[in-house]
Amino acid sequence: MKLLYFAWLRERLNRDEEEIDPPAEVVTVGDLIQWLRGRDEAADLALQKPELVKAALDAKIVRHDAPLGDAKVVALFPPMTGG
Amino acid sequence: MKLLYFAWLRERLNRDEEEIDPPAEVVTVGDLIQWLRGRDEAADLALQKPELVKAALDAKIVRHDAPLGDAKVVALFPPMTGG
Amino acid sequence: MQTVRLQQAPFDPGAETNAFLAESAGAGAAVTFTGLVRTSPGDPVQTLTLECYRELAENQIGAMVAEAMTRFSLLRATVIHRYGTLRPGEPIVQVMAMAPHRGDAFAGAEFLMDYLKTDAPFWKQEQTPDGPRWVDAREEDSAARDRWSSDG
Amino acid sequence: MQTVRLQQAPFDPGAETNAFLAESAGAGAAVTFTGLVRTSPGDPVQTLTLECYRELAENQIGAMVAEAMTRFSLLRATVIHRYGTLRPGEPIVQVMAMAPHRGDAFAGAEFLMDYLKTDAPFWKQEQTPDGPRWVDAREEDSAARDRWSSDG
Repeated sequence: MKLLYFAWLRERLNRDEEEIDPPAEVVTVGDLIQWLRGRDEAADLALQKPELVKAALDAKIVRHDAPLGDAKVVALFPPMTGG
Repeated sequence: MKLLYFAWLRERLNRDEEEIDPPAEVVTVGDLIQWLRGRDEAADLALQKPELVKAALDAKIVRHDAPLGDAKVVALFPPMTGG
Repeated sequence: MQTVRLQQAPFDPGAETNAFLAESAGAGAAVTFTGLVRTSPGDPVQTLTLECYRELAENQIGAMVAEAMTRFSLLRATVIHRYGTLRPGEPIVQVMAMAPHRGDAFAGAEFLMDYLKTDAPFWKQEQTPDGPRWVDAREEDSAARDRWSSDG
Repeated sequence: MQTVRLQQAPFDPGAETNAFLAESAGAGAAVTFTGLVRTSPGDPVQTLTLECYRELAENQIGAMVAEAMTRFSLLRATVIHRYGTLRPGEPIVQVMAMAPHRGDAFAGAEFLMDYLKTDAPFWKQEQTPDGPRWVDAREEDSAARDRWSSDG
Protein backbone atom coordinates (compact mmCIF):
# COMPACT_ATOMS: atom_id res chain seq x y z
CA MET A 1 0.00 0.00 0.00
CA LYS A 2 0.99 3.62 -0.49
CA LEU A 3 1.66 5.78 2.55
CA LEU A 4 1.40 9.58 2.42
CA TYR A 5 2.80 12.06 4.96
CA PHE A 6 1.88 15.73 5.30
CA ALA A 7 3.16 18.87 7.01
CA TRP A 8 5.57 18.38 9.91
CA LEU A 9 5.25 14.58 9.69
CA ARG A 10 6.50 14.82 6.11
CA GLU A 11 9.35 17.08 7.22
CA ARG A 12 10.45 14.95 10.16
CA LEU A 13 10.33 11.75 8.11
CA ASN A 14 11.97 13.50 5.19
CA ARG A 15 9.62 11.93 2.63
CA ASP A 16 6.12 12.66 1.37
CA GLU A 17 5.26 9.10 0.36
CA GLU A 18 6.49 5.54 0.30
CA GLU A 19 5.34 2.06 -0.64
CA ILE A 20 4.99 -0.26 2.34
CA ASP A 21 4.12 -3.91 2.85
CA PRO A 22 3.32 -4.39 6.52
CA PRO A 23 3.06 -7.91 7.97
CA ALA A 24 -0.31 -9.60 8.53
CA GLU A 25 -0.43 -8.73 12.25
CA VAL A 26 -0.72 -5.04 11.35
CA VAL A 27 -4.51 -4.84 11.26
CA THR A 28 -5.51 -1.30 12.24
CA VAL A 29 -4.22 2.21 11.62
CA GLY A 30 -2.94 2.19 15.20
CA ASP A 31 -1.03 -1.05 14.54
CA LEU A 32 0.48 0.55 11.45
CA ILE A 33 1.69 3.57 13.43
CA GLN A 34 3.36 1.31 16.00
CA TRP A 35 4.92 -0.79 13.25
CA LEU A 36 6.30 2.35 11.56
CA ARG A 37 7.78 3.52 14.88
CA GLY A 38 9.66 0.25 15.16
CA ARG A 39 11.26 0.67 11.74
CA ASP A 40 13.43 3.73 12.41
CA GLU A 41 14.23 6.32 15.01
CA ALA A 42 12.92 9.33 13.06
CA ALA A 43 9.52 7.64 12.75
CA ASP A 44 9.59 6.66 16.43
CA LEU A 45 10.06 10.32 17.40
CA ALA A 46 7.66 11.77 14.84
CA LEU A 47 4.85 9.39 15.76
CA GLN A 48 5.40 9.26 19.53
CA LYS A 49 2.22 11.23 20.30
CA PRO A 50 -0.48 9.28 18.46
CA GLU A 51 -3.13 11.85 19.49
CA LEU A 52 -1.34 14.32 17.19
CA VAL A 53 -1.50 11.92 14.24
CA LYS A 54 -4.64 11.86 12.10
CA ALA A 55 -5.23 9.21 9.46
CA ALA A 56 -7.14 8.69 6.24
CA LEU A 57 -7.73 5.53 4.23
CA ASP A 58 -8.34 6.09 0.53
CA ALA A 59 -9.07 9.78 1.21
CA LYS A 60 -11.59 9.16 4.01
CA ILE A 61 -10.71 10.17 7.57
CA VAL A 62 -10.70 7.25 10.02
CA ARG A 63 -9.92 6.62 13.68
CA HIS A 64 -6.84 4.74 14.81
CA ASP A 65 -8.89 1.64 15.55
CA ALA A 66 -10.09 1.40 11.92
CA PRO A 67 -8.89 -1.74 10.09
CA LEU A 68 -6.63 -1.06 7.11
CA GLY A 69 -8.65 -3.55 5.06
CA ASP A 70 -8.08 -3.22 1.34
CA ALA A 71 -7.03 0.43 1.46
CA LYS A 72 -4.64 1.36 -1.33
CA VAL A 73 -3.60 4.72 0.15
CA VAL A 74 -2.98 5.45 3.84
CA ALA A 75 -2.33 9.06 4.84
CA LEU A 76 -0.89 10.25 8.15
CA PHE A 77 -0.94 13.92 9.06
CA PRO A 78 -1.06 16.42 11.96
CA PRO A 79 -4.29 18.11 13.11
CA MET A 80 -5.68 20.17 10.24
CA THR A 81 -5.49 23.97 10.08
CA GLY A 82 -7.73 24.97 7.19
CA GLY A 83 -9.80 28.06 6.65
CA MET B 1 -42.91 73.05 15.46
CA LYS B 2 -42.70 70.96 12.33
CA LEU B 3 -44.40 67.55 12.31
CA LEU B 4 -43.27 64.77 9.92
CA TYR B 5 -45.22 61.62 9.01
CA PHE B 6 -43.85 58.49 7.35
CA ALA B 7 -45.12 55.36 5.59
CA TRP B 8 -48.75 54.42 6.25
CA LEU B 9 -49.18 57.26 8.73
CA ARG B 10 -48.26 59.66 5.93
CA GLU B 11 -50.70 57.89 3.59
CA ARG B 12 -53.61 57.84 6.01
CA LEU B 13 -53.12 61.47 6.98
CA ASN B 14 -52.54 62.43 3.36
CA ARG B 15 -49.60 64.70 4.19
CA ASP B 16 -45.92 64.22 4.87
CA GLU B 17 -45.43 67.30 7.03
CA GLU B 18 -47.20 70.21 8.64
CA GLU B 19 -46.52 73.13 10.94
CA ILE B 20 -48.31 72.86 14.28
CA ASP B 21 -48.64 75.05 17.34
CA PRO B 22 -50.05 72.89 20.12
CA PRO B 23 -51.35 74.49 23.33
CA ALA B 24 -49.27 74.64 26.50
CA GLU B 25 -50.96 71.63 28.10
CA VAL B 26 -49.44 69.38 25.38
CA VAL B 27 -46.25 68.46 27.22
CA THR B 28 -45.18 65.00 26.03
CA VAL B 29 -45.15 63.09 22.75
CA GLY B 30 -48.10 61.10 24.07
CA ASP B 31 -50.01 64.33 24.77
CA LEU B 32 -49.27 65.47 21.22
CA ILE B 33 -50.65 62.24 19.76
CA GLN B 34 -53.88 62.64 21.75
CA TRP B 35 -54.14 66.28 20.72
CA LEU B 36 -53.69 65.35 17.03
CA ARG B 37 -56.41 62.68 17.35
CA GLY B 38 -58.81 65.34 18.61
CA ARG B 39 -58.22 67.55 15.58
CA ASP B 40 -59.69 65.36 12.82
CA GLU B 41 -61.17 61.96 12.18
CA ALA B 42 -58.38 60.69 9.88
CA ALA B 43 -55.82 61.39 12.61
CA ASP B 44 -58.04 59.79 15.23
CA LEU B 45 -58.15 56.57 13.19
CA ALA B 46 -54.50 56.58 12.10
CA LEU B 47 -53.21 57.13 15.64
CA GLN B 48 -55.68 54.95 17.51
CA LYS B 49 -53.07 52.30 18.38
CA PRO B 50 -50.31 54.32 20.04
CA GLU B 51 -48.13 51.19 20.37
CA LEU B 52 -47.82 51.24 16.55
CA VAL B 53 -46.65 54.84 16.54
CA LYS B 54 -42.97 55.57 17.08
CA ALA B 55 -41.67 59.08 17.59
CA ALA B 56 -38.50 61.10 17.16
CA LEU B 57 -37.64 64.60 18.39
CA ASP B 58 -35.06 66.41 16.27
CA ALA B 59 -34.03 63.09 14.69
CA LYS B 60 -33.58 61.24 17.98
CA ILE B 61 -35.96 58.40 18.85
CA VAL B 62 -37.89 58.99 22.07
CA ARG B 63 -40.60 57.27 24.09
CA HIS B 64 -44.13 58.61 24.30
CA ASP B 65 -43.51 59.98 27.78
CA ALA B 66 -40.67 62.20 26.54
CA PRO B 67 -41.36 65.94 26.90
CA LEU B 68 -41.48 67.85 23.61
CA GLY B 69 -39.26 70.52 25.15
CA ASP B 70 -37.70 72.81 22.55
CA ALA B 71 -37.86 70.28 19.72
CA LYS B 72 -38.12 71.90 16.30
CA VAL B 73 -39.05 68.71 14.43
CA VAL B 74 -41.33 65.96 15.68
CA ALA B 75 -41.62 62.79 13.57
CA LEU B 76 -44.30 60.11 13.88
CA PHE B 77 -43.94 56.80 12.07
CA PRO B 78 -44.84 53.09 12.16
CA PRO B 79 -42.43 50.40 13.43
CA MET B 80 -39.32 50.41 11.24
CA THR B 81 -38.56 47.76 8.63
CA GLY B 82 -34.99 48.41 7.57
CA GLY B 83 -32.32 46.01 6.38
CA MET C 1 -13.04 53.14 10.85
CA GLN C 2 -16.77 53.27 10.22
CA THR C 3 -18.76 54.26 7.15
CA VAL C 4 -22.51 54.71 6.64
CA ARG C 5 -23.94 55.41 3.20
CA LEU C 6 -27.63 55.98 2.48
CA GLN C 7 -28.35 56.26 -1.22
CA GLN C 8 -30.95 55.89 -3.92
CA ALA C 9 -28.41 54.78 -6.52
CA PRO C 10 -27.61 51.08 -6.96
CA PHE C 11 -24.28 49.80 -5.64
CA ASP C 12 -22.00 47.00 -6.80
CA PRO C 13 -21.76 44.46 -3.94
CA GLY C 14 -18.50 42.88 -5.08
CA ALA C 15 -16.80 46.21 -5.78
CA GLU C 16 -17.80 47.37 -2.29
CA THR C 17 -16.36 44.21 -0.74
CA ASN C 18 -13.11 44.62 -2.63
CA ALA C 19 -12.79 48.26 -1.59
CA PHE C 20 -13.47 47.22 2.00
CA LEU C 21 -10.88 44.40 1.89
CA ALA C 22 -8.27 46.67 0.32
CA GLU C 23 -7.61 48.28 3.69
CA SER C 24 -7.40 45.14 5.74
CA ALA C 25 -4.30 46.33 7.62
CA GLY C 26 -3.28 42.87 8.73
CA ALA C 27 -6.75 41.71 9.79
CA GLY C 28 -7.72 38.13 9.13
CA ALA C 29 -11.48 38.03 8.69
CA ALA C 30 -14.12 39.96 6.77
CA VAL C 31 -17.84 39.25 6.57
CA THR C 32 -20.11 40.79 3.95
CA PHE C 33 -23.88 40.53 4.23
CA THR C 34 -25.89 41.43 1.13
CA GLY C 35 -29.67 41.75 1.34
CA LEU C 36 -31.57 41.40 -1.93
CA VAL C 37 -35.15 42.24 -2.90
CA ARG C 38 -36.94 38.95 -2.50
CA THR C 39 -39.66 37.45 -4.65
CA SER C 40 -41.22 34.03 -5.16
CA PRO C 41 -43.50 32.56 -7.81
CA GLY C 42 -46.25 32.07 -5.22
CA ASP C 43 -46.00 35.65 -3.99
CA PRO C 44 -44.58 37.80 -6.76
CA VAL C 45 -43.25 41.25 -5.97
CA GLN C 46 -42.94 43.66 -8.89
CA THR C 47 -41.02 46.37 -7.10
CA LEU C 48 -40.11 47.28 -3.54
CA THR C 49 -40.14 50.91 -2.45
CA LEU C 50 -38.20 51.97 0.62
CA GLU C 51 -39.12 55.19 2.34
CA CYS C 52 -36.44 56.68 4.57
CA TYR C 53 -36.11 59.37 7.23
CA ARG C 54 -32.54 60.22 6.31
CA GLU C 55 -31.49 62.38 9.21
CA LEU C 56 -32.77 59.88 11.76
CA ALA C 57 -31.27 56.98 9.77
CA GLU C 58 -27.84 58.60 9.90
CA ASN C 59 -28.12 59.02 13.67
CA GLN C 60 -29.49 55.55 14.32
CA ILE C 61 -27.13 53.64 12.02
CA GLY C 62 -24.12 55.69 13.09
CA ALA C 63 -24.82 54.76 16.71
CA MET C 64 -25.31 51.06 15.99
CA VAL C 65 -22.11 50.86 13.94
CA ALA C 66 -20.18 52.59 16.73
CA GLU C 67 -21.56 50.07 19.21
CA ALA C 68 -20.67 47.13 16.95
CA MET C 69 -17.09 48.44 16.51
CA THR C 70 -16.53 48.52 20.27
CA ARG C 71 -18.45 45.43 21.22
CA PHE C 72 -16.86 43.11 18.65
CA SER C 73 -13.42 44.76 18.39
CA LEU C 74 -14.00 45.48 14.71
CA LEU C 75 -11.26 47.17 12.74
CA ARG C 76 -13.67 48.41 10.10
CA ALA C 77 -17.43 48.40 9.57
CA THR C 78 -19.53 49.70 6.70
CA VAL C 79 -23.28 49.93 6.15
CA ILE C 80 -24.70 50.78 2.73
CA HIS C 81 -28.49 51.10 2.62
CA ARG C 82 -30.58 52.03 -0.40
CA TYR C 83 -33.98 53.70 -0.52
CA GLY C 84 -36.36 54.47 -3.38
CA THR C 85 -37.82 51.88 -5.75
CA LEU C 86 -35.98 48.60 -6.35
CA ARG C 87 -36.67 45.50 -8.44
CA PRO C 88 -36.45 41.85 -7.28
CA GLY C 89 -32.87 40.62 -7.07
CA GLU C 90 -31.43 44.09 -6.58
CA PRO C 91 -29.22 44.64 -3.51
CA ILE C 92 -30.96 46.71 -0.82
CA VAL C 93 -28.40 46.65 1.94
CA GLN C 94 -24.82 45.62 2.50
CA VAL C 95 -23.09 45.32 5.86
CA MET C 96 -19.36 44.60 6.11
CA ALA C 97 -17.35 43.88 9.24
CA MET C 98 -13.61 43.25 9.56
CA ALA C 99 -11.87 41.84 12.62
CA PRO C 100 -8.76 39.94 13.61
CA HIS C 101 -10.94 36.89 14.39
CA ARG C 102 -13.72 35.39 12.34
CA GLY C 103 -16.20 35.03 15.22
CA ASP C 104 -16.15 38.79 15.81
CA ALA C 105 -16.55 39.59 12.12
CA PHE C 106 -19.59 37.28 11.90
CA ALA C 107 -21.13 38.60 15.12
CA GLY C 108 -20.51 42.23 14.18
CA ALA C 109 -22.22 41.86 10.80
CA GLU C 110 -25.16 39.91 12.23
CA PHE C 111 -25.59 42.38 15.09
CA LEU C 112 -25.77 45.24 12.58
CA MET C 113 -28.30 43.43 10.38
CA ASP C 114 -30.50 42.60 13.37
CA TYR C 115 -30.49 46.23 14.50
CA LEU C 116 -31.07 47.60 11.00
CA LYS C 117 -34.23 45.50 10.72
CA THR C 118 -35.88 47.04 13.75
CA ASP C 119 -34.07 50.30 14.50
CA ALA C 120 -33.26 51.90 11.14
CA PRO C 121 -36.03 54.25 9.93
CA PHE C 122 -36.94 52.66 6.62
CA TRP C 123 -40.40 51.51 5.64
CA LYS C 124 -40.97 49.01 2.86
CA GLN C 125 -43.88 48.87 0.48
CA GLU C 126 -44.21 46.01 -2.00
CA GLN C 127 -45.95 46.49 -5.35
CA THR C 128 -47.75 43.25 -6.18
CA PRO C 129 -50.30 42.16 -8.80
CA ASP C 130 -52.93 42.76 -6.09
CA GLY C 131 -51.75 46.30 -5.43
CA PRO C 132 -49.33 47.91 -2.98
CA ARG C 133 -48.87 46.62 0.56
CA TRP C 134 -46.76 47.85 3.45
CA VAL C 135 -44.37 45.27 4.89
CA ASP C 136 -45.18 44.77 8.56
CA ALA C 137 -42.51 44.76 11.24
CA ARG C 138 -41.93 41.15 12.27
CA GLU C 139 -41.91 39.73 15.78
CA GLU C 140 -38.91 37.54 14.88
CA ASP C 141 -36.91 40.63 14.00
CA SER C 142 -37.51 42.15 17.43
CA ALA C 143 -36.55 38.84 19.02
CA ALA C 144 -33.39 38.65 16.89
CA ARG C 145 -32.39 42.13 18.02
CA ASP C 146 -33.23 41.52 21.67
CA ARG C 147 -30.94 38.49 22.01
CA TRP C 148 -27.99 40.92 21.72
CA SER C 149 -29.03 42.65 24.94
CA SER C 150 -29.77 39.49 26.93
CA ASP C 151 -26.39 37.79 26.43
CA GLY C 152 -24.16 40.80 27.08
CA MET D 1 -26.43 24.17 -5.65
CA GLN D 2 -23.01 23.65 -4.10
CA THR D 3 -19.54 24.47 -5.39
CA VAL D 4 -16.09 23.64 -3.99
CA ARG D 5 -12.94 25.02 -5.57
CA LEU D 6 -9.41 24.26 -4.39
CA GLN D 7 -6.80 26.25 -6.23
CA GLN D 8 -3.31 27.70 -6.14
CA ALA D 9 -4.25 30.74 -8.22
CA PRO D 10 -5.49 33.91 -6.50
CA PHE D 11 -9.19 34.73 -6.71
CA ASP D 12 -11.06 38.04 -6.76
CA PRO D 13 -13.32 38.13 -3.67
CA GLY D 14 -15.75 40.73 -5.02
CA ALA D 15 -16.04 39.10 -8.44
CA GLU D 16 -16.81 35.79 -6.72
CA THR D 17 -19.50 37.44 -4.59
CA ASN D 18 -21.08 39.06 -7.63
CA ALA D 19 -21.11 35.78 -9.56
CA PHE D 20 -22.67 34.10 -6.54
CA LEU D 21 -25.35 36.81 -6.18
CA ALA D 22 -26.17 36.71 -9.89
CA GLU D 23 -28.13 33.50 -9.39
CA SER D 24 -30.08 34.56 -6.33
CA ALA D 25 -33.35 33.15 -7.70
CA GLY D 26 -35.53 35.21 -5.39
CA ALA D 27 -33.49 34.63 -2.25
CA GLY D 28 -33.14 37.49 0.20
CA ALA D 29 -29.86 37.00 2.02
CA ALA D 30 -26.25 36.25 1.11
CA VAL D 31 -23.25 36.09 3.44
CA THR D 32 -19.66 36.14 2.18
CA PHE D 33 -16.79 35.34 4.51
CA THR D 34 -13.30 36.21 3.26
CA GLY D 35 -10.24 35.04 5.18
CA LEU D 36 -7.01 36.96 4.59
CA VAL D 37 -3.40 36.18 5.41
CA ARG D 38 -2.85 37.95 8.70
CA THR D 39 0.18 39.83 9.91
CA SER D 40 0.99 42.31 12.64
CA PRO D 41 3.93 44.60 13.34
CA GLY D 42 4.72 42.69 16.55
CA ASP D 43 4.64 39.32 14.79
CA PRO D 44 5.42 39.85 11.12
CA VAL D 45 4.67 37.08 8.63
CA GLN D 46 6.50 37.25 5.31
CA THR D 47 4.55 34.53 3.54
CA LEU D 48 2.12 31.78 4.45
CA THR D 49 2.36 28.40 2.75
CA LEU D 50 -0.63 26.08 2.75
CA GLU D 51 -0.08 22.41 2.12
CA CYS D 52 -3.14 20.46 0.98
CA TYR D 53 -4.23 16.85 0.57
CA ARG D 54 -6.47 17.59 -2.39
CA GLU D 55 -8.41 14.37 -2.72
CA LEU D 56 -9.27 14.31 0.99
CA ALA D 57 -10.06 18.04 0.95
CA GLU D 58 -12.59 17.52 -1.84
CA ASN D 59 -14.28 14.74 0.13
CA GLN D 60 -14.27 16.58 3.45
CA ILE D 61 -15.38 19.96 2.14
CA GLY D 62 -17.99 18.43 -0.18
CA ALA D 63 -19.52 16.63 2.82
CA MET D 64 -19.55 19.72 5.05
CA VAL D 65 -21.12 21.88 2.34
CA ALA D 66 -23.81 19.25 1.76
CA GLU D 67 -24.54 19.21 5.49
CA ALA D 68 -24.72 23.01 5.63
CA MET D 69 -27.13 23.11 2.66
CA THR D 70 -29.57 20.78 4.40
CA ARG D 71 -29.16 22.00 7.93
CA PHE D 72 -29.62 25.71 7.16
CA SER D 73 -31.93 25.42 4.13
CA LEU D 74 -29.35 27.11 1.94
CA LEU D 75 -30.19 27.74 -1.71
CA ARG D 76 -26.54 27.99 -2.68
CA ALA D 77 -23.19 27.51 -0.98
CA THR D 78 -19.66 27.94 -2.30
CA VAL D 79 -16.25 27.31 -0.77
CA ILE D 80 -13.08 28.57 -2.47
CA HIS D 81 -9.84 27.57 -0.73
CA ARG D 82 -6.32 28.36 -1.88
CA TYR D 83 -3.13 26.47 -1.22
CA GLY D 84 0.52 27.20 -2.04
CA THR D 85 2.41 30.31 -0.94
CA LEU D 86 0.51 33.52 -0.15
CA ARG D 87 1.51 36.98 1.03
CA PRO D 88 -0.07 38.97 3.92
CA GLY D 89 -3.39 40.53 2.94
CA GLU D 90 -4.08 37.97 0.19
CA PRO D 91 -7.39 36.09 0.40
CA ILE D 92 -6.95 32.47 1.49
CA VAL D 93 -10.52 31.29 1.70
CA GLN D 94 -13.99 32.50 0.78
CA VAL D 95 -17.25 30.94 1.93
CA MET D 96 -20.60 32.12 0.54
CA ALA D 97 -24.06 31.09 1.68
CA MET D 98 -27.43 32.16 0.28
CA ALA D 99 -30.78 31.60 1.98
CA PRO D 100 -34.27 33.05 2.09
CA HIS D 101 -33.57 34.30 5.64
CA ARG D 102 -30.52 36.11 6.94
CA GLY D 103 -30.10 33.99 10.07
CA ASP D 104 -29.62 30.86 7.97
CA ALA D 105 -27.18 32.55 5.61
CA PHE D 106 -25.07 33.74 8.58
CA ALA D 107 -25.23 30.36 10.34
CA GLY D 108 -24.44 28.42 7.15
CA ALA D 109 -21.34 30.49 6.42
CA GLU D 110 -20.11 30.37 10.01
CA PHE D 111 -20.72 26.61 10.25
CA LEU D 112 -18.63 26.09 7.13
CA MET D 113 -15.79 28.27 8.41
CA ASP D 114 -15.74 26.49 11.76
CA TYR D 115 -15.56 23.10 10.05
CA LEU D 116 -12.93 24.20 7.55
CA LYS D 117 -10.64 25.25 10.41
CA THR D 118 -10.57 21.80 11.98
CA ASP D 119 -11.73 19.32 9.34
CA ALA D 120 -10.27 20.47 6.03
CA PRO D 121 -6.85 18.91 5.31
CA PHE D 122 -4.70 22.00 4.96
CA TRP D 123 -1.58 22.72 7.00
CA LYS D 124 -0.20 26.21 7.36
CA GLN D 125 3.43 27.21 7.66
CA GLU D 126 4.40 30.82 8.29
CA GLN D 127 7.69 32.24 7.06
CA THR D 128 8.89 34.76 9.62
CA PRO D 129 12.13 36.69 10.22
CA ASP D 130 12.99 33.95 12.75
CA GLY D 131 12.44 31.16 10.22
CA PRO D 132 9.50 28.97 9.26
CA ARG D 133 6.97 27.75 11.80
CA TRP D 134 3.99 25.43 11.50
CA VAL D 135 0.69 26.93 12.67
CA ASP D 136 -0.69 24.76 15.47
CA ALA D 137 -4.30 23.62 15.54
CA ARG D 138 -6.11 25.76 18.12
CA GLU D 139 -8.29 24.54 20.97
CA GLU D 140 -10.74 27.40 20.30
CA ASP D 141 -11.25 26.13 16.76
CA SER D 142 -12.25 22.68 18.01
CA ALA D 143 -14.58 24.31 20.51
CA ALA D 144 -16.09 26.50 17.77
CA ARG D 145 -16.76 23.44 15.64
CA ASP D 146 -18.13 21.37 18.52
CA ARG D 147 -20.84 23.87 19.42
CA TRP D 148 -22.60 22.91 16.14
CA SER D 149 -23.08 19.36 17.39
CA SER D 150 -24.20 20.26 20.91
CA ASP D 151 -27.04 22.61 19.97
CA GLY D 152 -28.62 20.51 17.21
